[in-house]
Amino acid sequence: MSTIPASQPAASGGLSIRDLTLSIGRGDKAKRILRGISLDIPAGRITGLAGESGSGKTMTGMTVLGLQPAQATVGGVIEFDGRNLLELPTKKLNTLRGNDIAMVFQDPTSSLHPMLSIGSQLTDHVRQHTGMSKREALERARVVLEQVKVPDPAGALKKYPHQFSGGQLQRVAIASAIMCSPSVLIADEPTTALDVTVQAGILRLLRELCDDLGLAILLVTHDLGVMSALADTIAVMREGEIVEHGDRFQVITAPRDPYTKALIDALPHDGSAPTAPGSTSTGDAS
Amino acid sequence: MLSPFRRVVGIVGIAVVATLGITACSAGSSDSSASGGKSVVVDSSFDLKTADPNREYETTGSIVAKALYETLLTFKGDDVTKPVDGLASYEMNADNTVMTLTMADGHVFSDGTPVTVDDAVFSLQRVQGIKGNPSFLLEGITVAKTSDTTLTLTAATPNPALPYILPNPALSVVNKKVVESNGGTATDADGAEAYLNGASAGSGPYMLESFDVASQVVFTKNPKYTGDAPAYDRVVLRNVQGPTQKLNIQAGESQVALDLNPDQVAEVGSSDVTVLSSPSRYMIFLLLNQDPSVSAITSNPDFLKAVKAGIDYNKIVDLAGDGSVQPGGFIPSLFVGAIDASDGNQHDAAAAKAALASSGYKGEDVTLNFPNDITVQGLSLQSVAESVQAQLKEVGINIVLAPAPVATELDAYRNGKETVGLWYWGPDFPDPSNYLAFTPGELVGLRAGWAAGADQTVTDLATAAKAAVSTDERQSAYAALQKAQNASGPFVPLLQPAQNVVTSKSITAVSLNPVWTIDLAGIK
Amino acid sequence: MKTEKRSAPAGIPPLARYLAIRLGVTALLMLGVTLVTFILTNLVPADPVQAALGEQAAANPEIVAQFRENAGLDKPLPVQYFTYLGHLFQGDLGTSTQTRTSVATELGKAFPATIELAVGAILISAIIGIGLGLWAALRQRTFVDQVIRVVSLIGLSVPAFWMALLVYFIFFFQLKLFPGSGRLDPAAIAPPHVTGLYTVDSVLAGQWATFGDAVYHLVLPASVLALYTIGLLTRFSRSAILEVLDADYVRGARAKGLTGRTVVFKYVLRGALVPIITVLGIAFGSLLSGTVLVEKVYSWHGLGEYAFSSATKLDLPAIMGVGLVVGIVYIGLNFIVDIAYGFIDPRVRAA
Amino acid sequence: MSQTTAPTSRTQPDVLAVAARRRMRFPAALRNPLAVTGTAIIVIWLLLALLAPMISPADPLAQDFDRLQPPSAAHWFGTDQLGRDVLARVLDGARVSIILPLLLVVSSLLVGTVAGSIAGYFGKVADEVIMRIADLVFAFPTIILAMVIAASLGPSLTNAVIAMLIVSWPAYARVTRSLVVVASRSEYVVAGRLLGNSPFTSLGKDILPNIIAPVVVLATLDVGTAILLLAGLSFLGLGAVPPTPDWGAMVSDGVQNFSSWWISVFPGLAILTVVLAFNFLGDALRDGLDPRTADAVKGRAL
Repeated sequence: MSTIPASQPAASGGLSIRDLTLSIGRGDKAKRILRGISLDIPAGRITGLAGESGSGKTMTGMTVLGLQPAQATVGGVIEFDGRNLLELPTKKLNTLRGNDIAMVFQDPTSSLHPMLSIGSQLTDHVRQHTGMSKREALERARVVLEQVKVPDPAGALKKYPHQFSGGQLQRVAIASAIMCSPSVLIADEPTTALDVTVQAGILRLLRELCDDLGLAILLVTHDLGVMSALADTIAVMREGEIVEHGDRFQVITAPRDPYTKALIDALPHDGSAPTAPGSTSTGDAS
Repeated sequence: MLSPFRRVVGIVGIAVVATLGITACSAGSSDSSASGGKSVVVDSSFDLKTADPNREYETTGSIVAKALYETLLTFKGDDVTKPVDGLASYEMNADNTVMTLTMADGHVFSDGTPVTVDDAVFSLQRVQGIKGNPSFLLEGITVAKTSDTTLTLTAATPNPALPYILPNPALSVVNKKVVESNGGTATDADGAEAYLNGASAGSGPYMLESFDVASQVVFTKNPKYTGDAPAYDRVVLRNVQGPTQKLNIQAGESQVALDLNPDQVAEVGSSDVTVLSSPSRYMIFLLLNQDPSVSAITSNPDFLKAVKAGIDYNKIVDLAGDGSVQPGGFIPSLFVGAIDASDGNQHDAAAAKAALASSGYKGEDVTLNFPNDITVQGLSLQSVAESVQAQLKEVGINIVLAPAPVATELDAYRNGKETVGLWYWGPDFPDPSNYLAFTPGELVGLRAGWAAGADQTVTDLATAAKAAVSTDERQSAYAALQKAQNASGPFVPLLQPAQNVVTSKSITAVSLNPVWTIDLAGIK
Repeated sequence: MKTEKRSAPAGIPPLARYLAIRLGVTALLMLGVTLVTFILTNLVPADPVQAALGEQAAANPEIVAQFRENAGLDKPLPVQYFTYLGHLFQGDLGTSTQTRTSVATELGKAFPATIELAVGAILISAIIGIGLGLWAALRQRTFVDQVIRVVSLIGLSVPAFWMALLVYFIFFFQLKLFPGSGRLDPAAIAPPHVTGLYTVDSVLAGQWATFGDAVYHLVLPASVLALYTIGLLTRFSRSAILEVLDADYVRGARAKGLTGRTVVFKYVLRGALVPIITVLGIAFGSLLSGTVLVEKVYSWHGLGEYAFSSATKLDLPAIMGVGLVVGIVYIGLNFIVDIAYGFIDPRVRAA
Repeated sequence: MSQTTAPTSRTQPDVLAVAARRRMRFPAALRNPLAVTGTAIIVIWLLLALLAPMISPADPLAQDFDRLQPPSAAHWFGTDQLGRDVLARVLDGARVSIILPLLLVVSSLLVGTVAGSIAGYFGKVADEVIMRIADLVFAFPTIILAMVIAASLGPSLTNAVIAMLIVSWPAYARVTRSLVVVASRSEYVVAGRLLGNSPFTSLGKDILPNIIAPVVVLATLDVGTAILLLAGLSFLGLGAVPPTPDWGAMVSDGVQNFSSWWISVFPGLAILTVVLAFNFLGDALRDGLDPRTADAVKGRAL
């Protein structure tokens, strides 16, 4: 079914996924989670990956960073900067994680360590990746926090996650992701856990980052409302396969796949996102 | 699970190993002993309460007092039949009521001041005045200074045992001036105990370096001591349980162990250590209450006979191991008046069963009370109790064991409430008159419900024994008394356990004595 | 389980209020402890006078009366209790009926010995227990995990007194790897008394040989004592760490490309620390009560042995003193654990 | 003091979600190899205890043999200081050393569960009184309190068990209380109350079935602790009265005769195997519990 070839070749700094398969378990009992995903995530664009929970969209995002479950078997190619990420040893992969490819998770209250200060969590990976001094890293963190519009950036560095609202915390998480100026950002349901009122702000921020920094963003969400507001291209997943892939306008207005059509028809017409019936496969770990 | 974590596990593993390594390293540096001079470690199972000589009346307390202080009279070596001069020499008047002591010249306290008659009078009066455990030793005796070198002890009634009492370390002479300046008096207001628990004020071979009732007492040589200097500059007396003592002496951690039982001694093997084995001064006995209101069964003479014949004494001696003996009567073999085992009770199952039949005993449970946290020379009373129970079962007597911590049980014992009791007696002084306590109406007799007049034969023999003067007379009088007690009395002497002192090969001599157990200064 | 403490009414600083409540509860509990101990020890159908006096002295009514008067035993029980409380408020724990020494002095000797042992044991169990728990968690459902599980369960199942004997026999007697009984080499002189902990005092005095000796003597009894708590901590830290390993923030940390070491030590262990500290506190408490059995075998004259001998010798003031000290330690322990939460977890600090 | 019961709740405050999720997968838990091993050992020991008089090689009380013989064909476990067969005593000792702690655990479970339910369900005064008493008991170290009680009541197995009961019920009371508090806030219980169920119906029908599994697991884990505690008291001479064979007391006999290792090694191994078996079983059962309630159990099973 994954018949859609990339409409544009992978721009430099972007990411290209080819025939990605992933299964858990061995032999006949193996559970096939991803059944040959191919997707381009070009720089300067937001690529949306939609689908209901269990469709494999989050797993796709995780696999890019090598965060799939230990017992999973992976096949295919994830090409970045001329290298296949799937074949990189962990040590090498670690130099890319957070540095060139960063990730923003669904719930900032659980994806940030509750007992570590923001300053510490924003700088530890920068210092490891770049060898910056602590002071330099903190200064960088202050600048980035300002960039993502966190009020009082200097003060925020000394605070702990529980002292922020959900929306602000997600901005902090995004700041953490872009600390090392990555070229690819994977945003896994970045607004799902937030109040509707602050969702728009986060989405706007992602858009700005994409445009200003030329980031390649993979936006993973079950929320087609969010998707339609933000993504440049949209891919729809179902049971481990991409069933629809195309320009945002085309997918929303003229879905070719009946499943996509059903999803779009289910969208409420007031524009707000429907409440999730259940969260994504990994989102309920809190 | 996750490859990056593999290394972390390695690190944790190394951390654990490193920690152990550090402890191992630091362990290696500990063999340097902190003190100069020769020192010796003596392991003992403590019953220590105080280092105040005039208050102590415990086995360990006597060992401590003996090392720190001197007494007016003393015994030479282990010979307790003849008191010899200590800080003084003595003369007794004809009717054994007035003893005159003349202070010997030249003895000095550890602070350099001479030992005077005032110190002696003060010390003896202090023993009386503070109303402590040893006060009874001088009960009914008036202590008076008669000149600058003499004092007299005047007894209301003839007291031939007095010369045998005076060597008791509880009657040690303390430095009056030092003790008084630290709150000491010869009354119950005395407050010098705390001081004496931290420092000694005596003229003995050693001085107190440190004192901890629970763990150890450390002695250092007294440079001012006027007698033969002890061979070791420093003695550490440690509180260690018997089984551990055995391991320690075998491993060379200690040089003298005082509380090994015969089984442990047998296990040590004589290749690494020297074993000194002799009958101890203790007598373990069974008492059967004669007070019918306590027990109708045990006060029955036939039942009493059945018990005496039902016990297999050899088996108990066997249990207690080499060196222990069956005392013929209540006086241990060390003292004048002791009788041979063949003159004591004999095992006779048939006689026991016959006596039991005529006693009317119908198999009721009879409670045997005993302290279960006491060992006598390393032998636990519990083993003896279990053995007695099994033997009496064979002749048809059902004994139920009722162990209790000694503190709890003492009350019932001393108030004469026990039906059958298993206890031991250590002599207060090495004279058979101490054992008159085992006669009707006396201290231990009352505990067995044996009231004054309950057994006129025994009472008469006791009076006769008390009056006997010459050694031969006393021997035969006490022998007769014990035989009578064995025949009709409530006490069944079971065992005189062995005293085993085990020393390492580096020790050439130890000086043992029934009164103070061991003279630490005599270790060579 | 109590979360009500999170909000304090306005006006009173929450910390002061918390401390006040805490102190009040502690005082009440201590009062309860003394009362319970007093009642219990007076239930004993025996006379402490008999336990304290020798054969002949106990037969002398004059001496007995004197003793009763000195120990205050001639007064009715309620009077005795309130007299005790009165002295207690002045910081006087009374005088042992056995040794006529102040109970505070005796506790001052016994308590540090036990604390030294228990701290040694808790250090050993923290290092090994948390290490094994971490190892097992990182190797979840592997053979290693199973082995560690069985090992930790064995640790939980070993009778301490029996193990103490066995270890003593093997490591001291047979292999001669470690010293035998006591806290120091018998020839060694105890370091000058500051804290009563030989390890600390020797360091303060700069006596390194004594320090080594003290540690050397500590190894066997502390290890035996630690077996149970190692089992406890292994089991507990494994599950606490497993829970944290699943947490989003650990995945987040790995997504940032942090090395395994940073992830484990900075993110995972810190996340698991609150439950682990809680268990450490409980484990320390269980160590304190476990010492009596080990102290007996190693001639380690600590609180356990003191408690045992006081209890069996009916030394009332001593038993009360032990009850108080131990009660205070338990409550203090909980307090320390709570404070530790504050240091570890900023959310608790704020509350 | 009570806030230490469920430590992880600090990081994971959604306790209310627990009630719905609490399921005990007993059958699955019992298929675990640890559980199988544990159960097998327990069954074997219980059989040995019951059959002891029949299979015992000798009378455990008879002092018929030579003293202190090492293990041999005639006496597999050797003989003790009084010439009794150690094997016979170990077998007979199982009756005291296993069965008594079992009874103890059942009784403290009953006392503790009832007290904890009352405290948790009715709250207020009942809660305060019961839990403060529990706190008081917790302020003492178990064995020291047991020691004082046993010393005051005099050594005997009955008194040792009474002492242990006094120190062990609060653990159950705490766990039960915390579970009842959570359960009684859950919707179905509230609904039941609104429908007019009496407090006791509500406790018995709606709440108890939901809390019974963790309490049973706690009890299983506690058997081991109880066996160790009784053995410890006996070791100190405050438990079994001689000549009753009891494992703790037998180890204590061995202390006096150190080189006759068989006197203490075999009863010690007996204690170890039984306690280990109960811990295997309890641990496997706990794995079958919902993690959150397992925490409550873990926190208290110390």
